[in-house]
Amino acid sequence: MAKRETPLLDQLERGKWPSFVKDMKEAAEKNPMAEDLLGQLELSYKDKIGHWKHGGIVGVKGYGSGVIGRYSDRPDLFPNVQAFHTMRVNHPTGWFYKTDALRRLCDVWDKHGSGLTNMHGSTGDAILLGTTTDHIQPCFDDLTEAGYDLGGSGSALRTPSACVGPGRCEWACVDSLDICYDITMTYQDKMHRPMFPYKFKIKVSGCPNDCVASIARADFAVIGTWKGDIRIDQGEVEAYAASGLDIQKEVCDLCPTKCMEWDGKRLKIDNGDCTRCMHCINLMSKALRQGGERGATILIGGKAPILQGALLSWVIVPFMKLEPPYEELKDLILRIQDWWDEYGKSRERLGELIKRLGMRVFLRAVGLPAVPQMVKAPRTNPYVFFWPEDIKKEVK
Amino acid sequence: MAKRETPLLDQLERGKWPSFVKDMKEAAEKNPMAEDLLGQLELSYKDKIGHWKHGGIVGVKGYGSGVIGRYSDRPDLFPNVQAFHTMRVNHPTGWFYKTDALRRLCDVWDKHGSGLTNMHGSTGDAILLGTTTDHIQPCFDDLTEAGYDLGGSGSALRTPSACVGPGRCEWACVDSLDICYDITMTYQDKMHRPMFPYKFKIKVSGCPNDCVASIARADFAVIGTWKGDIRIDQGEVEAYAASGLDIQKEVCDLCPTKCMEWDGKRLKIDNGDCTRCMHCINLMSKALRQGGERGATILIGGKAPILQGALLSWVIVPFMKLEPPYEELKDLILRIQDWWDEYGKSRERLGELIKRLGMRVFLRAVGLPAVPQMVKAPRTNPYVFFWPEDIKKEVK
Amino acid sequence: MAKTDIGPPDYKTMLPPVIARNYGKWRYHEIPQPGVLVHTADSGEKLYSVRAGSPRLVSTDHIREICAIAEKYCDGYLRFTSRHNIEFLLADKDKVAPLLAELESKGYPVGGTGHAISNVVHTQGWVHCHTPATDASGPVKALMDEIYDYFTTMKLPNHVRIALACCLNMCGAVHCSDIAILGIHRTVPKVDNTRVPNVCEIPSTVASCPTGAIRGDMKNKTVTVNDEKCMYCGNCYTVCPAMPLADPDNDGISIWVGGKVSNARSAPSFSKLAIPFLPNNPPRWPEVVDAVKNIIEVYASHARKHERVGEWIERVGWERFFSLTGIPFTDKHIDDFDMATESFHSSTLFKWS
Amino acid sequence: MAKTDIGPPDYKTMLPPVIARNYGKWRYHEIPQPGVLVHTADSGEKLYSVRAGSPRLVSTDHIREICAIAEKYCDGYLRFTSRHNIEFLLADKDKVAPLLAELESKGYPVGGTGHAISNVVHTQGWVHCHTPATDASGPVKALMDEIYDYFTTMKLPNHVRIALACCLNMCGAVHCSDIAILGIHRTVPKVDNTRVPNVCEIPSTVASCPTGAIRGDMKNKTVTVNDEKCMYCGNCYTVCPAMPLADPDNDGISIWVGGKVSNARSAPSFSKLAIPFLPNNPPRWPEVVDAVKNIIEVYASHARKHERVGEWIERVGWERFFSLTGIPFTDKHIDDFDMATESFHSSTLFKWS
Amino acid sequence: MPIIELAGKTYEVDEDGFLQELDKWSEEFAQAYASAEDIEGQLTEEHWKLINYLRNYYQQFGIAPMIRKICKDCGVDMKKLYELFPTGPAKGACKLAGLAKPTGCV
Amino acid sequence: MPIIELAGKTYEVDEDGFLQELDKWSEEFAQAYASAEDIEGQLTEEHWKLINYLRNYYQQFGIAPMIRKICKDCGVDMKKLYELFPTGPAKGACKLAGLAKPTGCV
Ligand code: SRM
Ligand code: SRM
Ligand code: SRM
Ligand code: SRM
Ligand code: SF4
Ligand code: SF4
Ligand code: SF4
Ligand code: SF4
Ligand code: SF4
Ligand code: SF4
Ligand code: SF4
Ligand code: SF4
Repeated sequence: MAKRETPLLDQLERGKWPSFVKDMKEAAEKNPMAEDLLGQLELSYKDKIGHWKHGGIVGVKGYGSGVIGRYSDRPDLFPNVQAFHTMRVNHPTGWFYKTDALRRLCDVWDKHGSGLTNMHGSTGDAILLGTTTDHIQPCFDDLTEAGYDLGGSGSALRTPSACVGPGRCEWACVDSLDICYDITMTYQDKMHRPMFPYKFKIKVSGCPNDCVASIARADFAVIGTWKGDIRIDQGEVEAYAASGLDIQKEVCDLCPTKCMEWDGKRLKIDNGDCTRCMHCINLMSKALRQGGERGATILIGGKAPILQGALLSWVIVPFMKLEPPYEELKDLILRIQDWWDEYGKSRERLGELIKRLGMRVFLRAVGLPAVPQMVKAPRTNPYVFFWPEDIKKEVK
Repeated sequence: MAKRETPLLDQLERGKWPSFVKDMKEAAEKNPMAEDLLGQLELSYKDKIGHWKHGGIVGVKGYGSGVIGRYSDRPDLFPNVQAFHTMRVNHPTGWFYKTDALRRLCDVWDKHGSGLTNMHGSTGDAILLGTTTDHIQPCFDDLTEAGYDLGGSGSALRTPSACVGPGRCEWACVDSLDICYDITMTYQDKMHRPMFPYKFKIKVSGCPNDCVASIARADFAVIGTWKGDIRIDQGEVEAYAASGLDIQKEVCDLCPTKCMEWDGKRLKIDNGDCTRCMHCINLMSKALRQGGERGATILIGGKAPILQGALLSWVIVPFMKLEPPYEELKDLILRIQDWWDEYGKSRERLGELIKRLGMRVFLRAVGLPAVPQMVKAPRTNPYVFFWPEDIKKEVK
Repeated sequence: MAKTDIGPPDYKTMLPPVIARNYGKWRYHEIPQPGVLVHTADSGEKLYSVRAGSPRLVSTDHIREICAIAEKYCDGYLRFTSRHNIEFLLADKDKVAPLLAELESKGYPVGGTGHAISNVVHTQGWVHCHTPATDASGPVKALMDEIYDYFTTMKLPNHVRIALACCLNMCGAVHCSDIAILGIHRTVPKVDNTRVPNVCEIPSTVASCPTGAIRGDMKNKTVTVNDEKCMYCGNCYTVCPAMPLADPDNDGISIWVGGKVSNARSAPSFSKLAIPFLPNNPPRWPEVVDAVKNIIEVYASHARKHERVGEWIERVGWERFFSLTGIPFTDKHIDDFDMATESFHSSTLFKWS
Repeated sequence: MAKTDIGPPDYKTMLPPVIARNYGKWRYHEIPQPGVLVHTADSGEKLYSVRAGSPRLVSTDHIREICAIAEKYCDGYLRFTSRHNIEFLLADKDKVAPLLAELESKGYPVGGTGHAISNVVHTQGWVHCHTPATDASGPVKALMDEIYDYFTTMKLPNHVRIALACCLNMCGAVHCSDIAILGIHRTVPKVDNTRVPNVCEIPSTVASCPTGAIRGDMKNKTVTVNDEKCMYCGNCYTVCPAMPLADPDNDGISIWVGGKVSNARSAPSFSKLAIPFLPNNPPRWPEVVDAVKNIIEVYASHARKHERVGEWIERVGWERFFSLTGIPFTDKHIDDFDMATESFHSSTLFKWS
Repeated sequence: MPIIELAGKTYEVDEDGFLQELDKWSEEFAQAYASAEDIEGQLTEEHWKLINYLRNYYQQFGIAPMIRKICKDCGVDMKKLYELFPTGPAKGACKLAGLAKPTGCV
Repeated sequence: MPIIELAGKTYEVDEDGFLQELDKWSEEFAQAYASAEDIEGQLTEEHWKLINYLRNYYQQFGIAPMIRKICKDCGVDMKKLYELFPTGPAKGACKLAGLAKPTGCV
């Protein structure tokens, strides 16, 4: 039984949605850190203000990242959360768990921390919420023993993540899980020992539905796509129609390129105009299959608003085949990171650097050709730079 | 017969389109300035470079604008265009002329200038191309005698212009000609005696077709529009259909809001969704008439790219009734110019100033309410300023 | 010394056998009922996924309970989704109904599939972060209680993705969500001149300000803030601890709408400002909950089938969005940052309401 | 001393009686043949407007010839259009045919109405300006000779508005034209350090540069240009005569497409870069003429009825525009100024070609 | 470049009569040059006030002030300005004050 | 704020052990503090090279250098860096060098 009075938080135990307060109280039963956390949170609810101090730099030996330091500004009231650091644990790709592995994680955390977690953080890590400075190294030692390692934080590669992809989804055009895992293993060093100008996020989605939100939340997004005609099983189309799907209205009329025709019996697609938006396929998964040549579109630059406004990642390679060992992909990542590392200012994300120096400089530096697929439309302003070789030297 | 050899320009006398070279030669027959202009232009064609010096400040007594000074950089070769200033003559609104008035203009120009003109300049003036410094004042005296006055130049109100509107067009929702003329007469002082941070252009179009390109080329654009339902003459619609217009495909399908329905007999419009784009009316001028309540949308800020990229004017008043003497309109113009004049930097157009200081500051200063019609969409970045009165003062 | 750089457990060791056998060979899927996905492989084998909601902030005991359920019905195989739901993975169809029954009895909401509202992606708030302008878990819980029904059914025009971030750093999917809840500060940071010299890098602090409101004061080794130019983003505080800006009286929440991530039909797009400010009213944030619910309901009753929130608004127009929801339009809705003029209406093509 | 501020002649004194009578009461119009507009008033009266092309740069004698024609057929009433064509205004239907005959015999092109190419809005060029990177009247004449037929017929999908400006100041409608021809410099200004101190305002010169390439050199009362940051816009030359940048070897023309001004169907929009550079090749600029003609013809054969150039391209996509026209896409097409990222493709929704 | 002679001294000016060596300016120059800008007789105190204002401003900021600023700071309105300098502030006043030829206003 | 005692002197530090009065830094401080950052025994020449580099850079530019710059300018690679300062450049090296606690890297 928790000893603290929490009249405000108690009100969040009511209601049908599972309550985090219930979880906090559960943990507080046996863990004094969790108990003080509950108390401090209640205070925040009363004061309408957070009670954590700024920042904190703590870590494990040999790593420069993976732990977020945190100290209470009311250690007088809540001594057990005076230090309350979180460990970011790299999740198994696709967030697949066998329960024994998951139980091992819980055991480590009950031993060293508050017993509270986020499953998962929004970058994808298993977040172990709150431990003391002393416990960080032993906790890490036990974690590796249990088969886990830390994820990224700071100016490092962040924990890459991927949609469930080929693990369960019929639309995966690339092996999102394997690519993500391969990259994670290849770049362990970049993840644990920050050396970039700022954070760098990689996410992999198997198709344009982008179930891991890579385009919005990754500096480097890999999104599966295809070439070749959408394969139509006309029988199944008719079956969908028979089952009540209004193919004209719900499918054809909503096709963004209006490249579909349905005469009540046969569906026709003008594949040259299709932009692979997935809509028709989403609606008729039994009847339509993506084209046969599979690969991915590579987009870069996505991020949240700080500093100059949010960016959505943009196309830099319309189509790349992706087969293990993914050399072309990893080569590109390296070239990009090298360039960014060389020219980026402190706390400047990749997208911001390209904005500052210009796509033309970036493309030349990493050796990618300019293609129309990179832009919604060509420039409207006439402020065009020419390369020295474009210019006639004066002969006179 | 022109005495100069102009082998390059001669090649532009060929072809079916009327040739400016023919006109230049015609003028050169009797006018030495025109002759030297021809010679200098031929030299430019040979050298691929202009031969005019930078700038020039000349003018008439009591005015600070209306004449563009120009000097040749080869007076040695072309002494008659050593000074070659143009006079910008304010055109009669709508570019309507009676020939006697036009002939008077020609006579003045033959007496004082090169005999060459632009009918008209792209701001709208009748451009009298090339005279000497000595002739400027006498030319002006003769012009006013003939009933003409100079237009704007420099950091002044520029010659306002208007589409033909009610003069000939069934779609004029406001009296573009009268508004333009009224403004021109009201603001003579602002046109002739520059006192703004930079140029200020006003253009008036009678309807959203915007035949005077106000939205792109005016700091202050008045574009006629309407409220109320589009009036349909179903009989005439059928007549259009009978005459071969594919109403479904050419009209309804191209309606941007898809608010039209045609069943082969009756046309229906959901006027609440109509954005008054004019497309259907353009195609069936006999059958469709705009709604009955007439007025204009006011948009501001349009300009060419220098300095920070081109701007299209944007909505600041969705609907304003416009009847003589146009007090509300003129009041708004004054409030806007005052604010711009107070805060604008040198060479900063109105649109650029608003960009720099923010629409919210502008709206408050000129006393306009914020309405959703002002934006394509609300902001995407979270960098919102609050007004002092929004904020709770600390009471503690 | 501990091993380092071992990386995460290999996901291949975590896959249920039915997945291992049919990896990359799925053929199609169906959603027989909310929260239940059935994926059929080329081989004809089927995988049943049962999705349950989670508060995300979970205790180890809660995780062990989940494990126990998974052991009972799924041979110990489960996963979490990219929106933090739990998915129980079953090969055996017969175990689906008993699993659902047990989940129901234990109070797990089952749903979040198809045209539903799935879990709210959210952040730390007062539970662990130093810059929040609001809490995260609290408003989410209060909201989900109220819109629970949209999680367990699939009756919306399309799915609605809701996210919450407790400050402008936007750790979450807030900038591209159908509906986003964003904590905001509204007062300028208070510079502690005695601490700045020892704990802050002046050049970094100056560079951190998006609007150039901060000037370095080299003489006193500190900085000054131009109040007029500050829009309380808090980025200076992120780099300089001596510039706190939390303010209980004026911190609160803004609501954003119409963003999306998928490429389905329309391109991914940013969320746009709907409501500039609502007060922090713990523990149940009634103003926020009501505002979000109102938007959902207006969307539910006006959008066409398959239209995401933003697609619906784009079709009917923002004028209509504001008139239908009754949300007042203010000068704060008009962009005045960087790319401002891009968002201005440069045409006469608008609706009266 | 002369009268001042008398303003322009009152347009009401210039209106033909049929207009004066039916002012503001027009009912509908028809275009019985290219170049002839018939407007019918509520009263039933009709106004015939016959539109003829003009080189715009006209001599007083040429104007007098136009006057003579107008006196012969139109009781001395005529007007010019916003695109510099001449419109003869007739009340008498019977005079239309003879007028057309006389215009034909005198070499006036009649047309520019409806789905045609009307006159090219253009500027001064080498005839009168100090900053041109090309001539104006010359390229226009060369082009119109070649596409003459599109002026006198109405066979395009919609009207095509072409404009030319001889430098980046864009005196004309270049930034919002279906097809725009724009003179560009390509080399950095050469600073004349001996003249700058006496003829230029240093602060204004520094402020004039969109990319911040200019620095004041207070000691020497002059400025320096960072070549790397200069994109030759010429704005510094506009404010500082001692920084000329015309360069016969490298000045030339760029081609832009897809802008529009009207609100018909789609919103007004800017022209976008199609061809970054073509050489100045007077007197007939063959490369420019060919390039524009190619774009017109690809448009003519691919666009749907009523689609403006930009509307067509938006529908089929820019990938398709480049593949159909055979124009190479380069890094110069990608915006790298101010709002650059707005134009980047932030979705997977593109076509392969 | 043309050379003009005023009160016994020669000055290099451009075609519009703007001084090309700004440091050659003197009060005599201004007075002697006034008639060319349609100012009859001696420059008055009011003229000098404006000329001095322009020179000071230019020396301090390196640019000519905007018209509105001139009017405000010198307490004159536009009408007065054109009365004093009939050819206008840009052409007349700046020329006599020995400022670089304005380019902001064409 | 905690106070720590090192080699007979007291220092105010924050919870992470970062010096709160930067001008109190001394070589003795660094040496005495090294063991807390998992450095055994005496600081070597290599340690000092890095510490001095960091201090100089901070004094000159007011910020800590980016890691890549440290490596380049000091001729060390990441491996070496972590060998010298096992708790990493941000936590270990900056702390011993008496820089303000880095915020760029969380
Ligand atoms: C834990 C987590 C939120 C959560 O509850 O899930 C989180 C928490 C913090 N984020 Fe974040 N971010 C988290 C995912 C994100 C995401 C989402 C994503 O990765 O998909 C974003 C938006 C995407 C992006 O990176 O742009 C995100 C954008 C930021 C930013 C803004 C960065 C920018 O360039 O705009 C900051 C500010 C900074 O870096 O200083 C930030 C900073 C922070 C800090 C470290 C606070 C700070 O200013 O130092 C927070 C620590 C909280 C704490 O005390 O535990 N966090 N942060 C997420 C990481 C968990 C994990 O590892 O799985
Ligand atoms: C004559 C004319 C071109 C023509 O052949 O038609 C013209 C000619 C000049 N324009 Fe213009 N502009 C002319 C209409 C325009 C337009 C179109 C319009 O008004 O509809 C524009 C684009 C719209 C706009 O204002 O943004 C235009 C945008 C410019 C600019 C760029 C202004 C900007 O803010 O971006 C400059 C540069 C400047 O102001 O220093 C400029 C500057 C000039 C100057 C004065 C050159 C200079 O840098 O000092 C040119 C003098 C040429 C000469 O020697 O005769 N001119 N100028 C047009 C005026 C004729 C008339 O009065 O009817
Ligand atoms: C499990 C999960 C992937 C994972 O690795 O964890 C997933 C799984 C599926 N998604 Fe997703 N999506 C998942 C997050 C996402 C996200 C990311 C997000 O929400 O942050 C998106 C982008 C959201 C956005 O656009 O803002 C996403 C956009 C889609 C779409 C596009 C829908 C649209 O019209 O925009 C589809 C297609 C559809 O639903 O028809 C889709 C379809 C699917 C399918 C049907 C794919 C398949 O055949 O297996 C899966 C079941 C969907 C369902 O719940 O009805 N999935 N899906 C994620 C479940 C999250 C959750 O717990 O609710
Ligand atoms: C005479 C003129 C107005 C004037 O005051 O001078 C005029 C007159 C008419 N315009 Fe226009 N427009 C005139 C310049 C414009 C401009 C401005 C420009 O080109 O710089 C525009 C905007 C161009 C743009 O969008 O880039 C313009 C966009 C329109 C439209 C919209 C067409 C569209 O689909 O985008 C219409 C409607 C139509 O043609 O059906 C229109 C329709 C008309 C009508 C039919 C209106 C009427 O009922 O009288 C007139 C005859 C059109 C014709 O030529 O077929 N007028 N019209 C201008 C003739 C210019 C010329 O010599 O060619
Ligand atoms: S992104 Fe595509 S492949 Fe991946 S889970 Fe979503 S729908 Fe399937
Ligand atoms: S994938 Fe999208 S664009 Fe392609 S046919 Fe289907 S709905 Fe149309
Ligand atoms: S803008 Fe409208 S009213 Fe004016 S001429 Fe064009 S179509 Fe007629
Ligand atoms: S004016 Fe435009 S939007 Fe309105 S009904 Fe006609 S075509 Fe549709
Ligand atoms: S959104 Fe802001 S307050 Fe919330 S966790 Fe992220 S950084 Fe912290
Ligand atoms: S809160 Fe943001 S806007 Fe205000 S001073 Fe700090 S960084 Fe600048
Ligand atoms: S576009 Fe440039 S060169 Fe041409 S007239 Fe205008 S300012 Fe002169
Ligand atoms: S030409 Fe343009 S970009 Fe180059 S220095 Fe001059 S103003 Fe700057």
